[in-house]
Amino acid sequence: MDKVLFLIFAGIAVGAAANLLRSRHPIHSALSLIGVMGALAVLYLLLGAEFIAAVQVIVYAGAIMVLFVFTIMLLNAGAEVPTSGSMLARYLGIPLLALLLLQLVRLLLGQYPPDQASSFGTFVGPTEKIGRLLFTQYLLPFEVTSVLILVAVMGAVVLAGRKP
Amino acid sequence: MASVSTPPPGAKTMVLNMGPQHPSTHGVLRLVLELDGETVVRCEPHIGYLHTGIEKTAEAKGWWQAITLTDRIDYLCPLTNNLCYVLAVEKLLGLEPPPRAQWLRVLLNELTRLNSHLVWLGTHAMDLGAFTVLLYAFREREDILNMFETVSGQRMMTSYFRVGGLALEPPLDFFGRVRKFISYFPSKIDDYEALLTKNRIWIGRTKGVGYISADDGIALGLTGPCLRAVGVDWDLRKTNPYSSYDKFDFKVPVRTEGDVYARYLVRMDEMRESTKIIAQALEGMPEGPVNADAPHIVLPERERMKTEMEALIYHFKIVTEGFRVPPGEVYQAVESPRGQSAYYVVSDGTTHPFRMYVRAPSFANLQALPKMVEGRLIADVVAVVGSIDIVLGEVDR
Amino acid sequence: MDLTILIISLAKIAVVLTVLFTCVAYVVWLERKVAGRIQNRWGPHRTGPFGLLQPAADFLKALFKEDFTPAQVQRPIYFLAPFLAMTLALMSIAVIPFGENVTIAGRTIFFEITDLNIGLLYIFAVTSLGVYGIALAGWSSGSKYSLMGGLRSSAQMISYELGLGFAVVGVLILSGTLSLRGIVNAQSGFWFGIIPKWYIWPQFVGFLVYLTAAFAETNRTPFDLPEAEGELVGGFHTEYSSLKFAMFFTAEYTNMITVACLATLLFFGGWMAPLPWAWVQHVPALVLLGMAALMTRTALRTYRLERRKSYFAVPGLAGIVGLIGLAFLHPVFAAVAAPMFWFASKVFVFLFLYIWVRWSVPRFRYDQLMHLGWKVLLPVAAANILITGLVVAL
Amino acid sequence: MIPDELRNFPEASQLEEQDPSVLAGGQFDRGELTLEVSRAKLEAACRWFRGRGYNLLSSITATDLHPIEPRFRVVYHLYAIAEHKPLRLAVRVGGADPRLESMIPVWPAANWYERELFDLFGIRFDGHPNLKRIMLPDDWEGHPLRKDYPTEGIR
Repeated sequence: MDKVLFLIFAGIAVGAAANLLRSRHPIHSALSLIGVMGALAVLYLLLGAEFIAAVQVIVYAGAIMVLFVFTIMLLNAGAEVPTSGSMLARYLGIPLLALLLLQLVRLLLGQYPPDQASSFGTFVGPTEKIGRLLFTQYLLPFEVTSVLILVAVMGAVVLAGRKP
Repeated sequence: MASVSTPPPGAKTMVLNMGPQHPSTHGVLRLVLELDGETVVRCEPHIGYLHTGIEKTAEAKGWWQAITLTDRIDYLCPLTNNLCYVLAVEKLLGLEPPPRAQWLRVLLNELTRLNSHLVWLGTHAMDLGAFTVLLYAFREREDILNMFETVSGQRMMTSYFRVGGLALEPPLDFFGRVRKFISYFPSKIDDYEALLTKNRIWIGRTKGVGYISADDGIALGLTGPCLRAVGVDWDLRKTNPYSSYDKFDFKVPVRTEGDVYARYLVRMDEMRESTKIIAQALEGMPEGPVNADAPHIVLPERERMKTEMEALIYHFKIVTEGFRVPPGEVYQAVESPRGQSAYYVVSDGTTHPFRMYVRAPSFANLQALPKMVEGRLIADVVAVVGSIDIVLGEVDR
Repeated sequence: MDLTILIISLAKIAVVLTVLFTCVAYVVWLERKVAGRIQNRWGPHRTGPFGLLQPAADFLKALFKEDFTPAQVQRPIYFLAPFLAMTLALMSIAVIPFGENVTIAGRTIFFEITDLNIGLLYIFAVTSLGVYGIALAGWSSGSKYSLMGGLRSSAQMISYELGLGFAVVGVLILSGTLSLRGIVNAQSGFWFGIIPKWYIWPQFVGFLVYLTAAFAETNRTPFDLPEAEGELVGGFHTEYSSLKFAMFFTAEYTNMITVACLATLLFFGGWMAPLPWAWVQHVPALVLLGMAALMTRTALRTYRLERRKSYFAVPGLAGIVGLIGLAFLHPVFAAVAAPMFWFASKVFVFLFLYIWVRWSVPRFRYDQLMHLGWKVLLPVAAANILITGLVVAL
Repeated sequence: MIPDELRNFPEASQLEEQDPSVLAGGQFDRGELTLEVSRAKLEAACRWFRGRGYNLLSSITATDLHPIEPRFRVVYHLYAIAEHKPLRLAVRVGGADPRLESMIPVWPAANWYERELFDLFGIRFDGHPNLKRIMLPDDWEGHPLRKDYPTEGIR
């Protein structure tokens, strides 16, 4: 059952990612990206990481991508016009991509040999554990990140508030 | 109409066509809004979708036939328009209707004012999302319309006033109905105010919105409650009294804020004052005929027409060819619920008006709309249009 | 995975969805009826007794209306949007528990589709996606009014999602779990033997923030700016007709039910009875029998006054209600159904509040809405979290 | 030149004293004061009355006296709000090329009234920023309130 679900949602994730690259319209691309994120969330769920799955949806799909879509709508961006592109990309693109994928597969296989399949349900999932880790072991990075975000927010406010 | 205004290329604004089919334009008003986000940069009203050529039509009608046209000008206060036209013709004729007719005219005009203000209140509140007020207001308006029906046989297009008096003596139970109505109506105004006046959202939506200064208001020809809301105490019923308004004791509500909320408060107070005027009119209603003693102008009663030769001849003459009005021009203004409603009537001595011009208060008030909404949000446009209280039939005529 | 579990799950989903759709239909009916009474008119009363068949009539009408697609729409997304809106609205019901789990004859009956240990997060995840249905509908309609409705709604939902999330953190701190069943179970018991230990008391501020944010999140008056008919004609659904419009409509009312359920679960002790005494268990029976009696009275009076042909419909209805009421007198049935009765009653109160507010107040302006969301609700909610945290820590 | 009966009205007599060529006539009829202004001095007269406190422009309209020339009689209805006093200014315009100065600089309210006159009478207003038809469609032919505009048949 898990395997079937995994295959289905992995397929959706890959398909959506391909569609993201293929689409000419920014809204379609954004929607495909949301699809990828949704599928990834399900994969997390299958791994037993409910919290990460939920956060994936809330933060990425629910907040960040909404802003993306919002911006695209606001700018009223139209479909992209395909350009002829460079010769380099046309003839070297796919071979190079294939090379990259091969390398990745080789690396992954080296890391996790096929006879040692990752098991479901052993992921650091429960909310409590994550909370505990965040506020004990990773307290400093956590706080530093929040300060960083605060600075970013203030910068955004200053930039947005500046009158032309 | 004019072509859709387009912003210069490269502009960061969007042109939004609000209307002529739009729930909040109160008819077929078209506003071309240039928006920067949700902020209105420019507002250009386009009117004329309801132009029916009433002024031209009137030139082909007899003096007394034109009364029915005046109903159609402002369909929310037909009796005010009836009165204004009839007063203009009477002024041309030098005719004074008997006191009972004048008092009845005042009474009916104030009822009309209530009728019009109730529609304004309901639609204005509905535009701002308070739907229930509309149904409350229309409940009371229904009673008023029923009273109009008892006197004139019509709910909206009353055509009840005649040159020299009224069409008929009102039926006997009419005064009882009015008395009953004004006994409970003030408490209904309290109900409306309970829903809106102190409501934080309502205040937030209306206070400080659509501001116009007194100087701008006068310069743009603003009249009526809109002008009184900017602090100009100018009500024709007080300053240039007509139809014995000078014999009534009432206050003219004036506020100085000049925003939508001030207009709202002025109209609410006006409703209370109108109720007082109606009560006084009922109280001191003079006895006597409702028509002037001018047999060549006023149609005789049916009974006399059937029994007296002379009356029959007058009746025949008035109905077939009408009556003649001495040459001249008059500009008769009355205080309609929306402002100064005025009729400019020119006679060349024949049985038809040579020229009838209608000074519609909504037409002038609408000119001030761009001034009130530019630089504000699109939601404020709705609030301001509602607060000006336009009637498109009157704007376009 | 066990096949029976799958079948049971599917069956449960089917049952819950059926009940949910019925509820949505009758919330619409309730809305019209209550609005009618508020505005001194009758509301629907022609179709069936008390207009109870009106939802069916509405559905048929929506079904047979012309499904008009304007020429300027962005096709696939225009069709996708209403489905998205409705599906996402329906999804959140999956983790809502309706009653206490009961064990009968060795088999435990779970009154929910699934008890997720992060139930609350799941609901927030799903509702945060709900904005796409509206935003995409507004964008793909190719109309300026729709676009503005869509934009407003995206901005509004992002803003109030935060307030909503912050508002419930206090509850989470108190209960220490994200599971909705866990949160309800943490609220059992009474203080001083009379005041129920519901989170409404310690979390009153949080509840107010939640309530306000929930109004905004479901686009209800006074926060119905995305569809503010006075300004934007119909907002995001201006260009939709027929069943596609009905889907948005269903989504809106489903969301209403969801947030009402959530408020009941988080702040009002879910299915717990409100009073500690033993006789409280008879209240459901009393209420239902009373309703049956009232209906019978109406039926008799209607028959006497009008001799209407439909006079047996109302007594029939009264009979059904009465029978359910009598069933409550049986202890086993009461044990199963009483929690559901309390849950449903609390949700009903919320829905009524929703409707009441909608027909009483005007609408906010866009900037006022943003002001309220960011400058009032968010700081208040944050302060509430801080204080709750401090109190719990001490 | 104004008739003697108008000498009692300060508006008329003072303006006459200042510039005798402004007023071409006038009357006091049925309690309404009408002052005829000469076509050339219209703007000066309007400015003068605006300065005298006639701050509300109630309306601008016209009458078509068709066969008679000058054909149009344009009337300005003014109010002095402080004194509650009405006043009518009238000016005659010929039919060959009916033109007047726009009074928008004096009373901004004149804007739509002048558009309406242009639309329905075909009187042009020099200096009007937006002299387009206001009631009728832009492609309408003719000016309906003229007396020679056909009232029946196919237009």
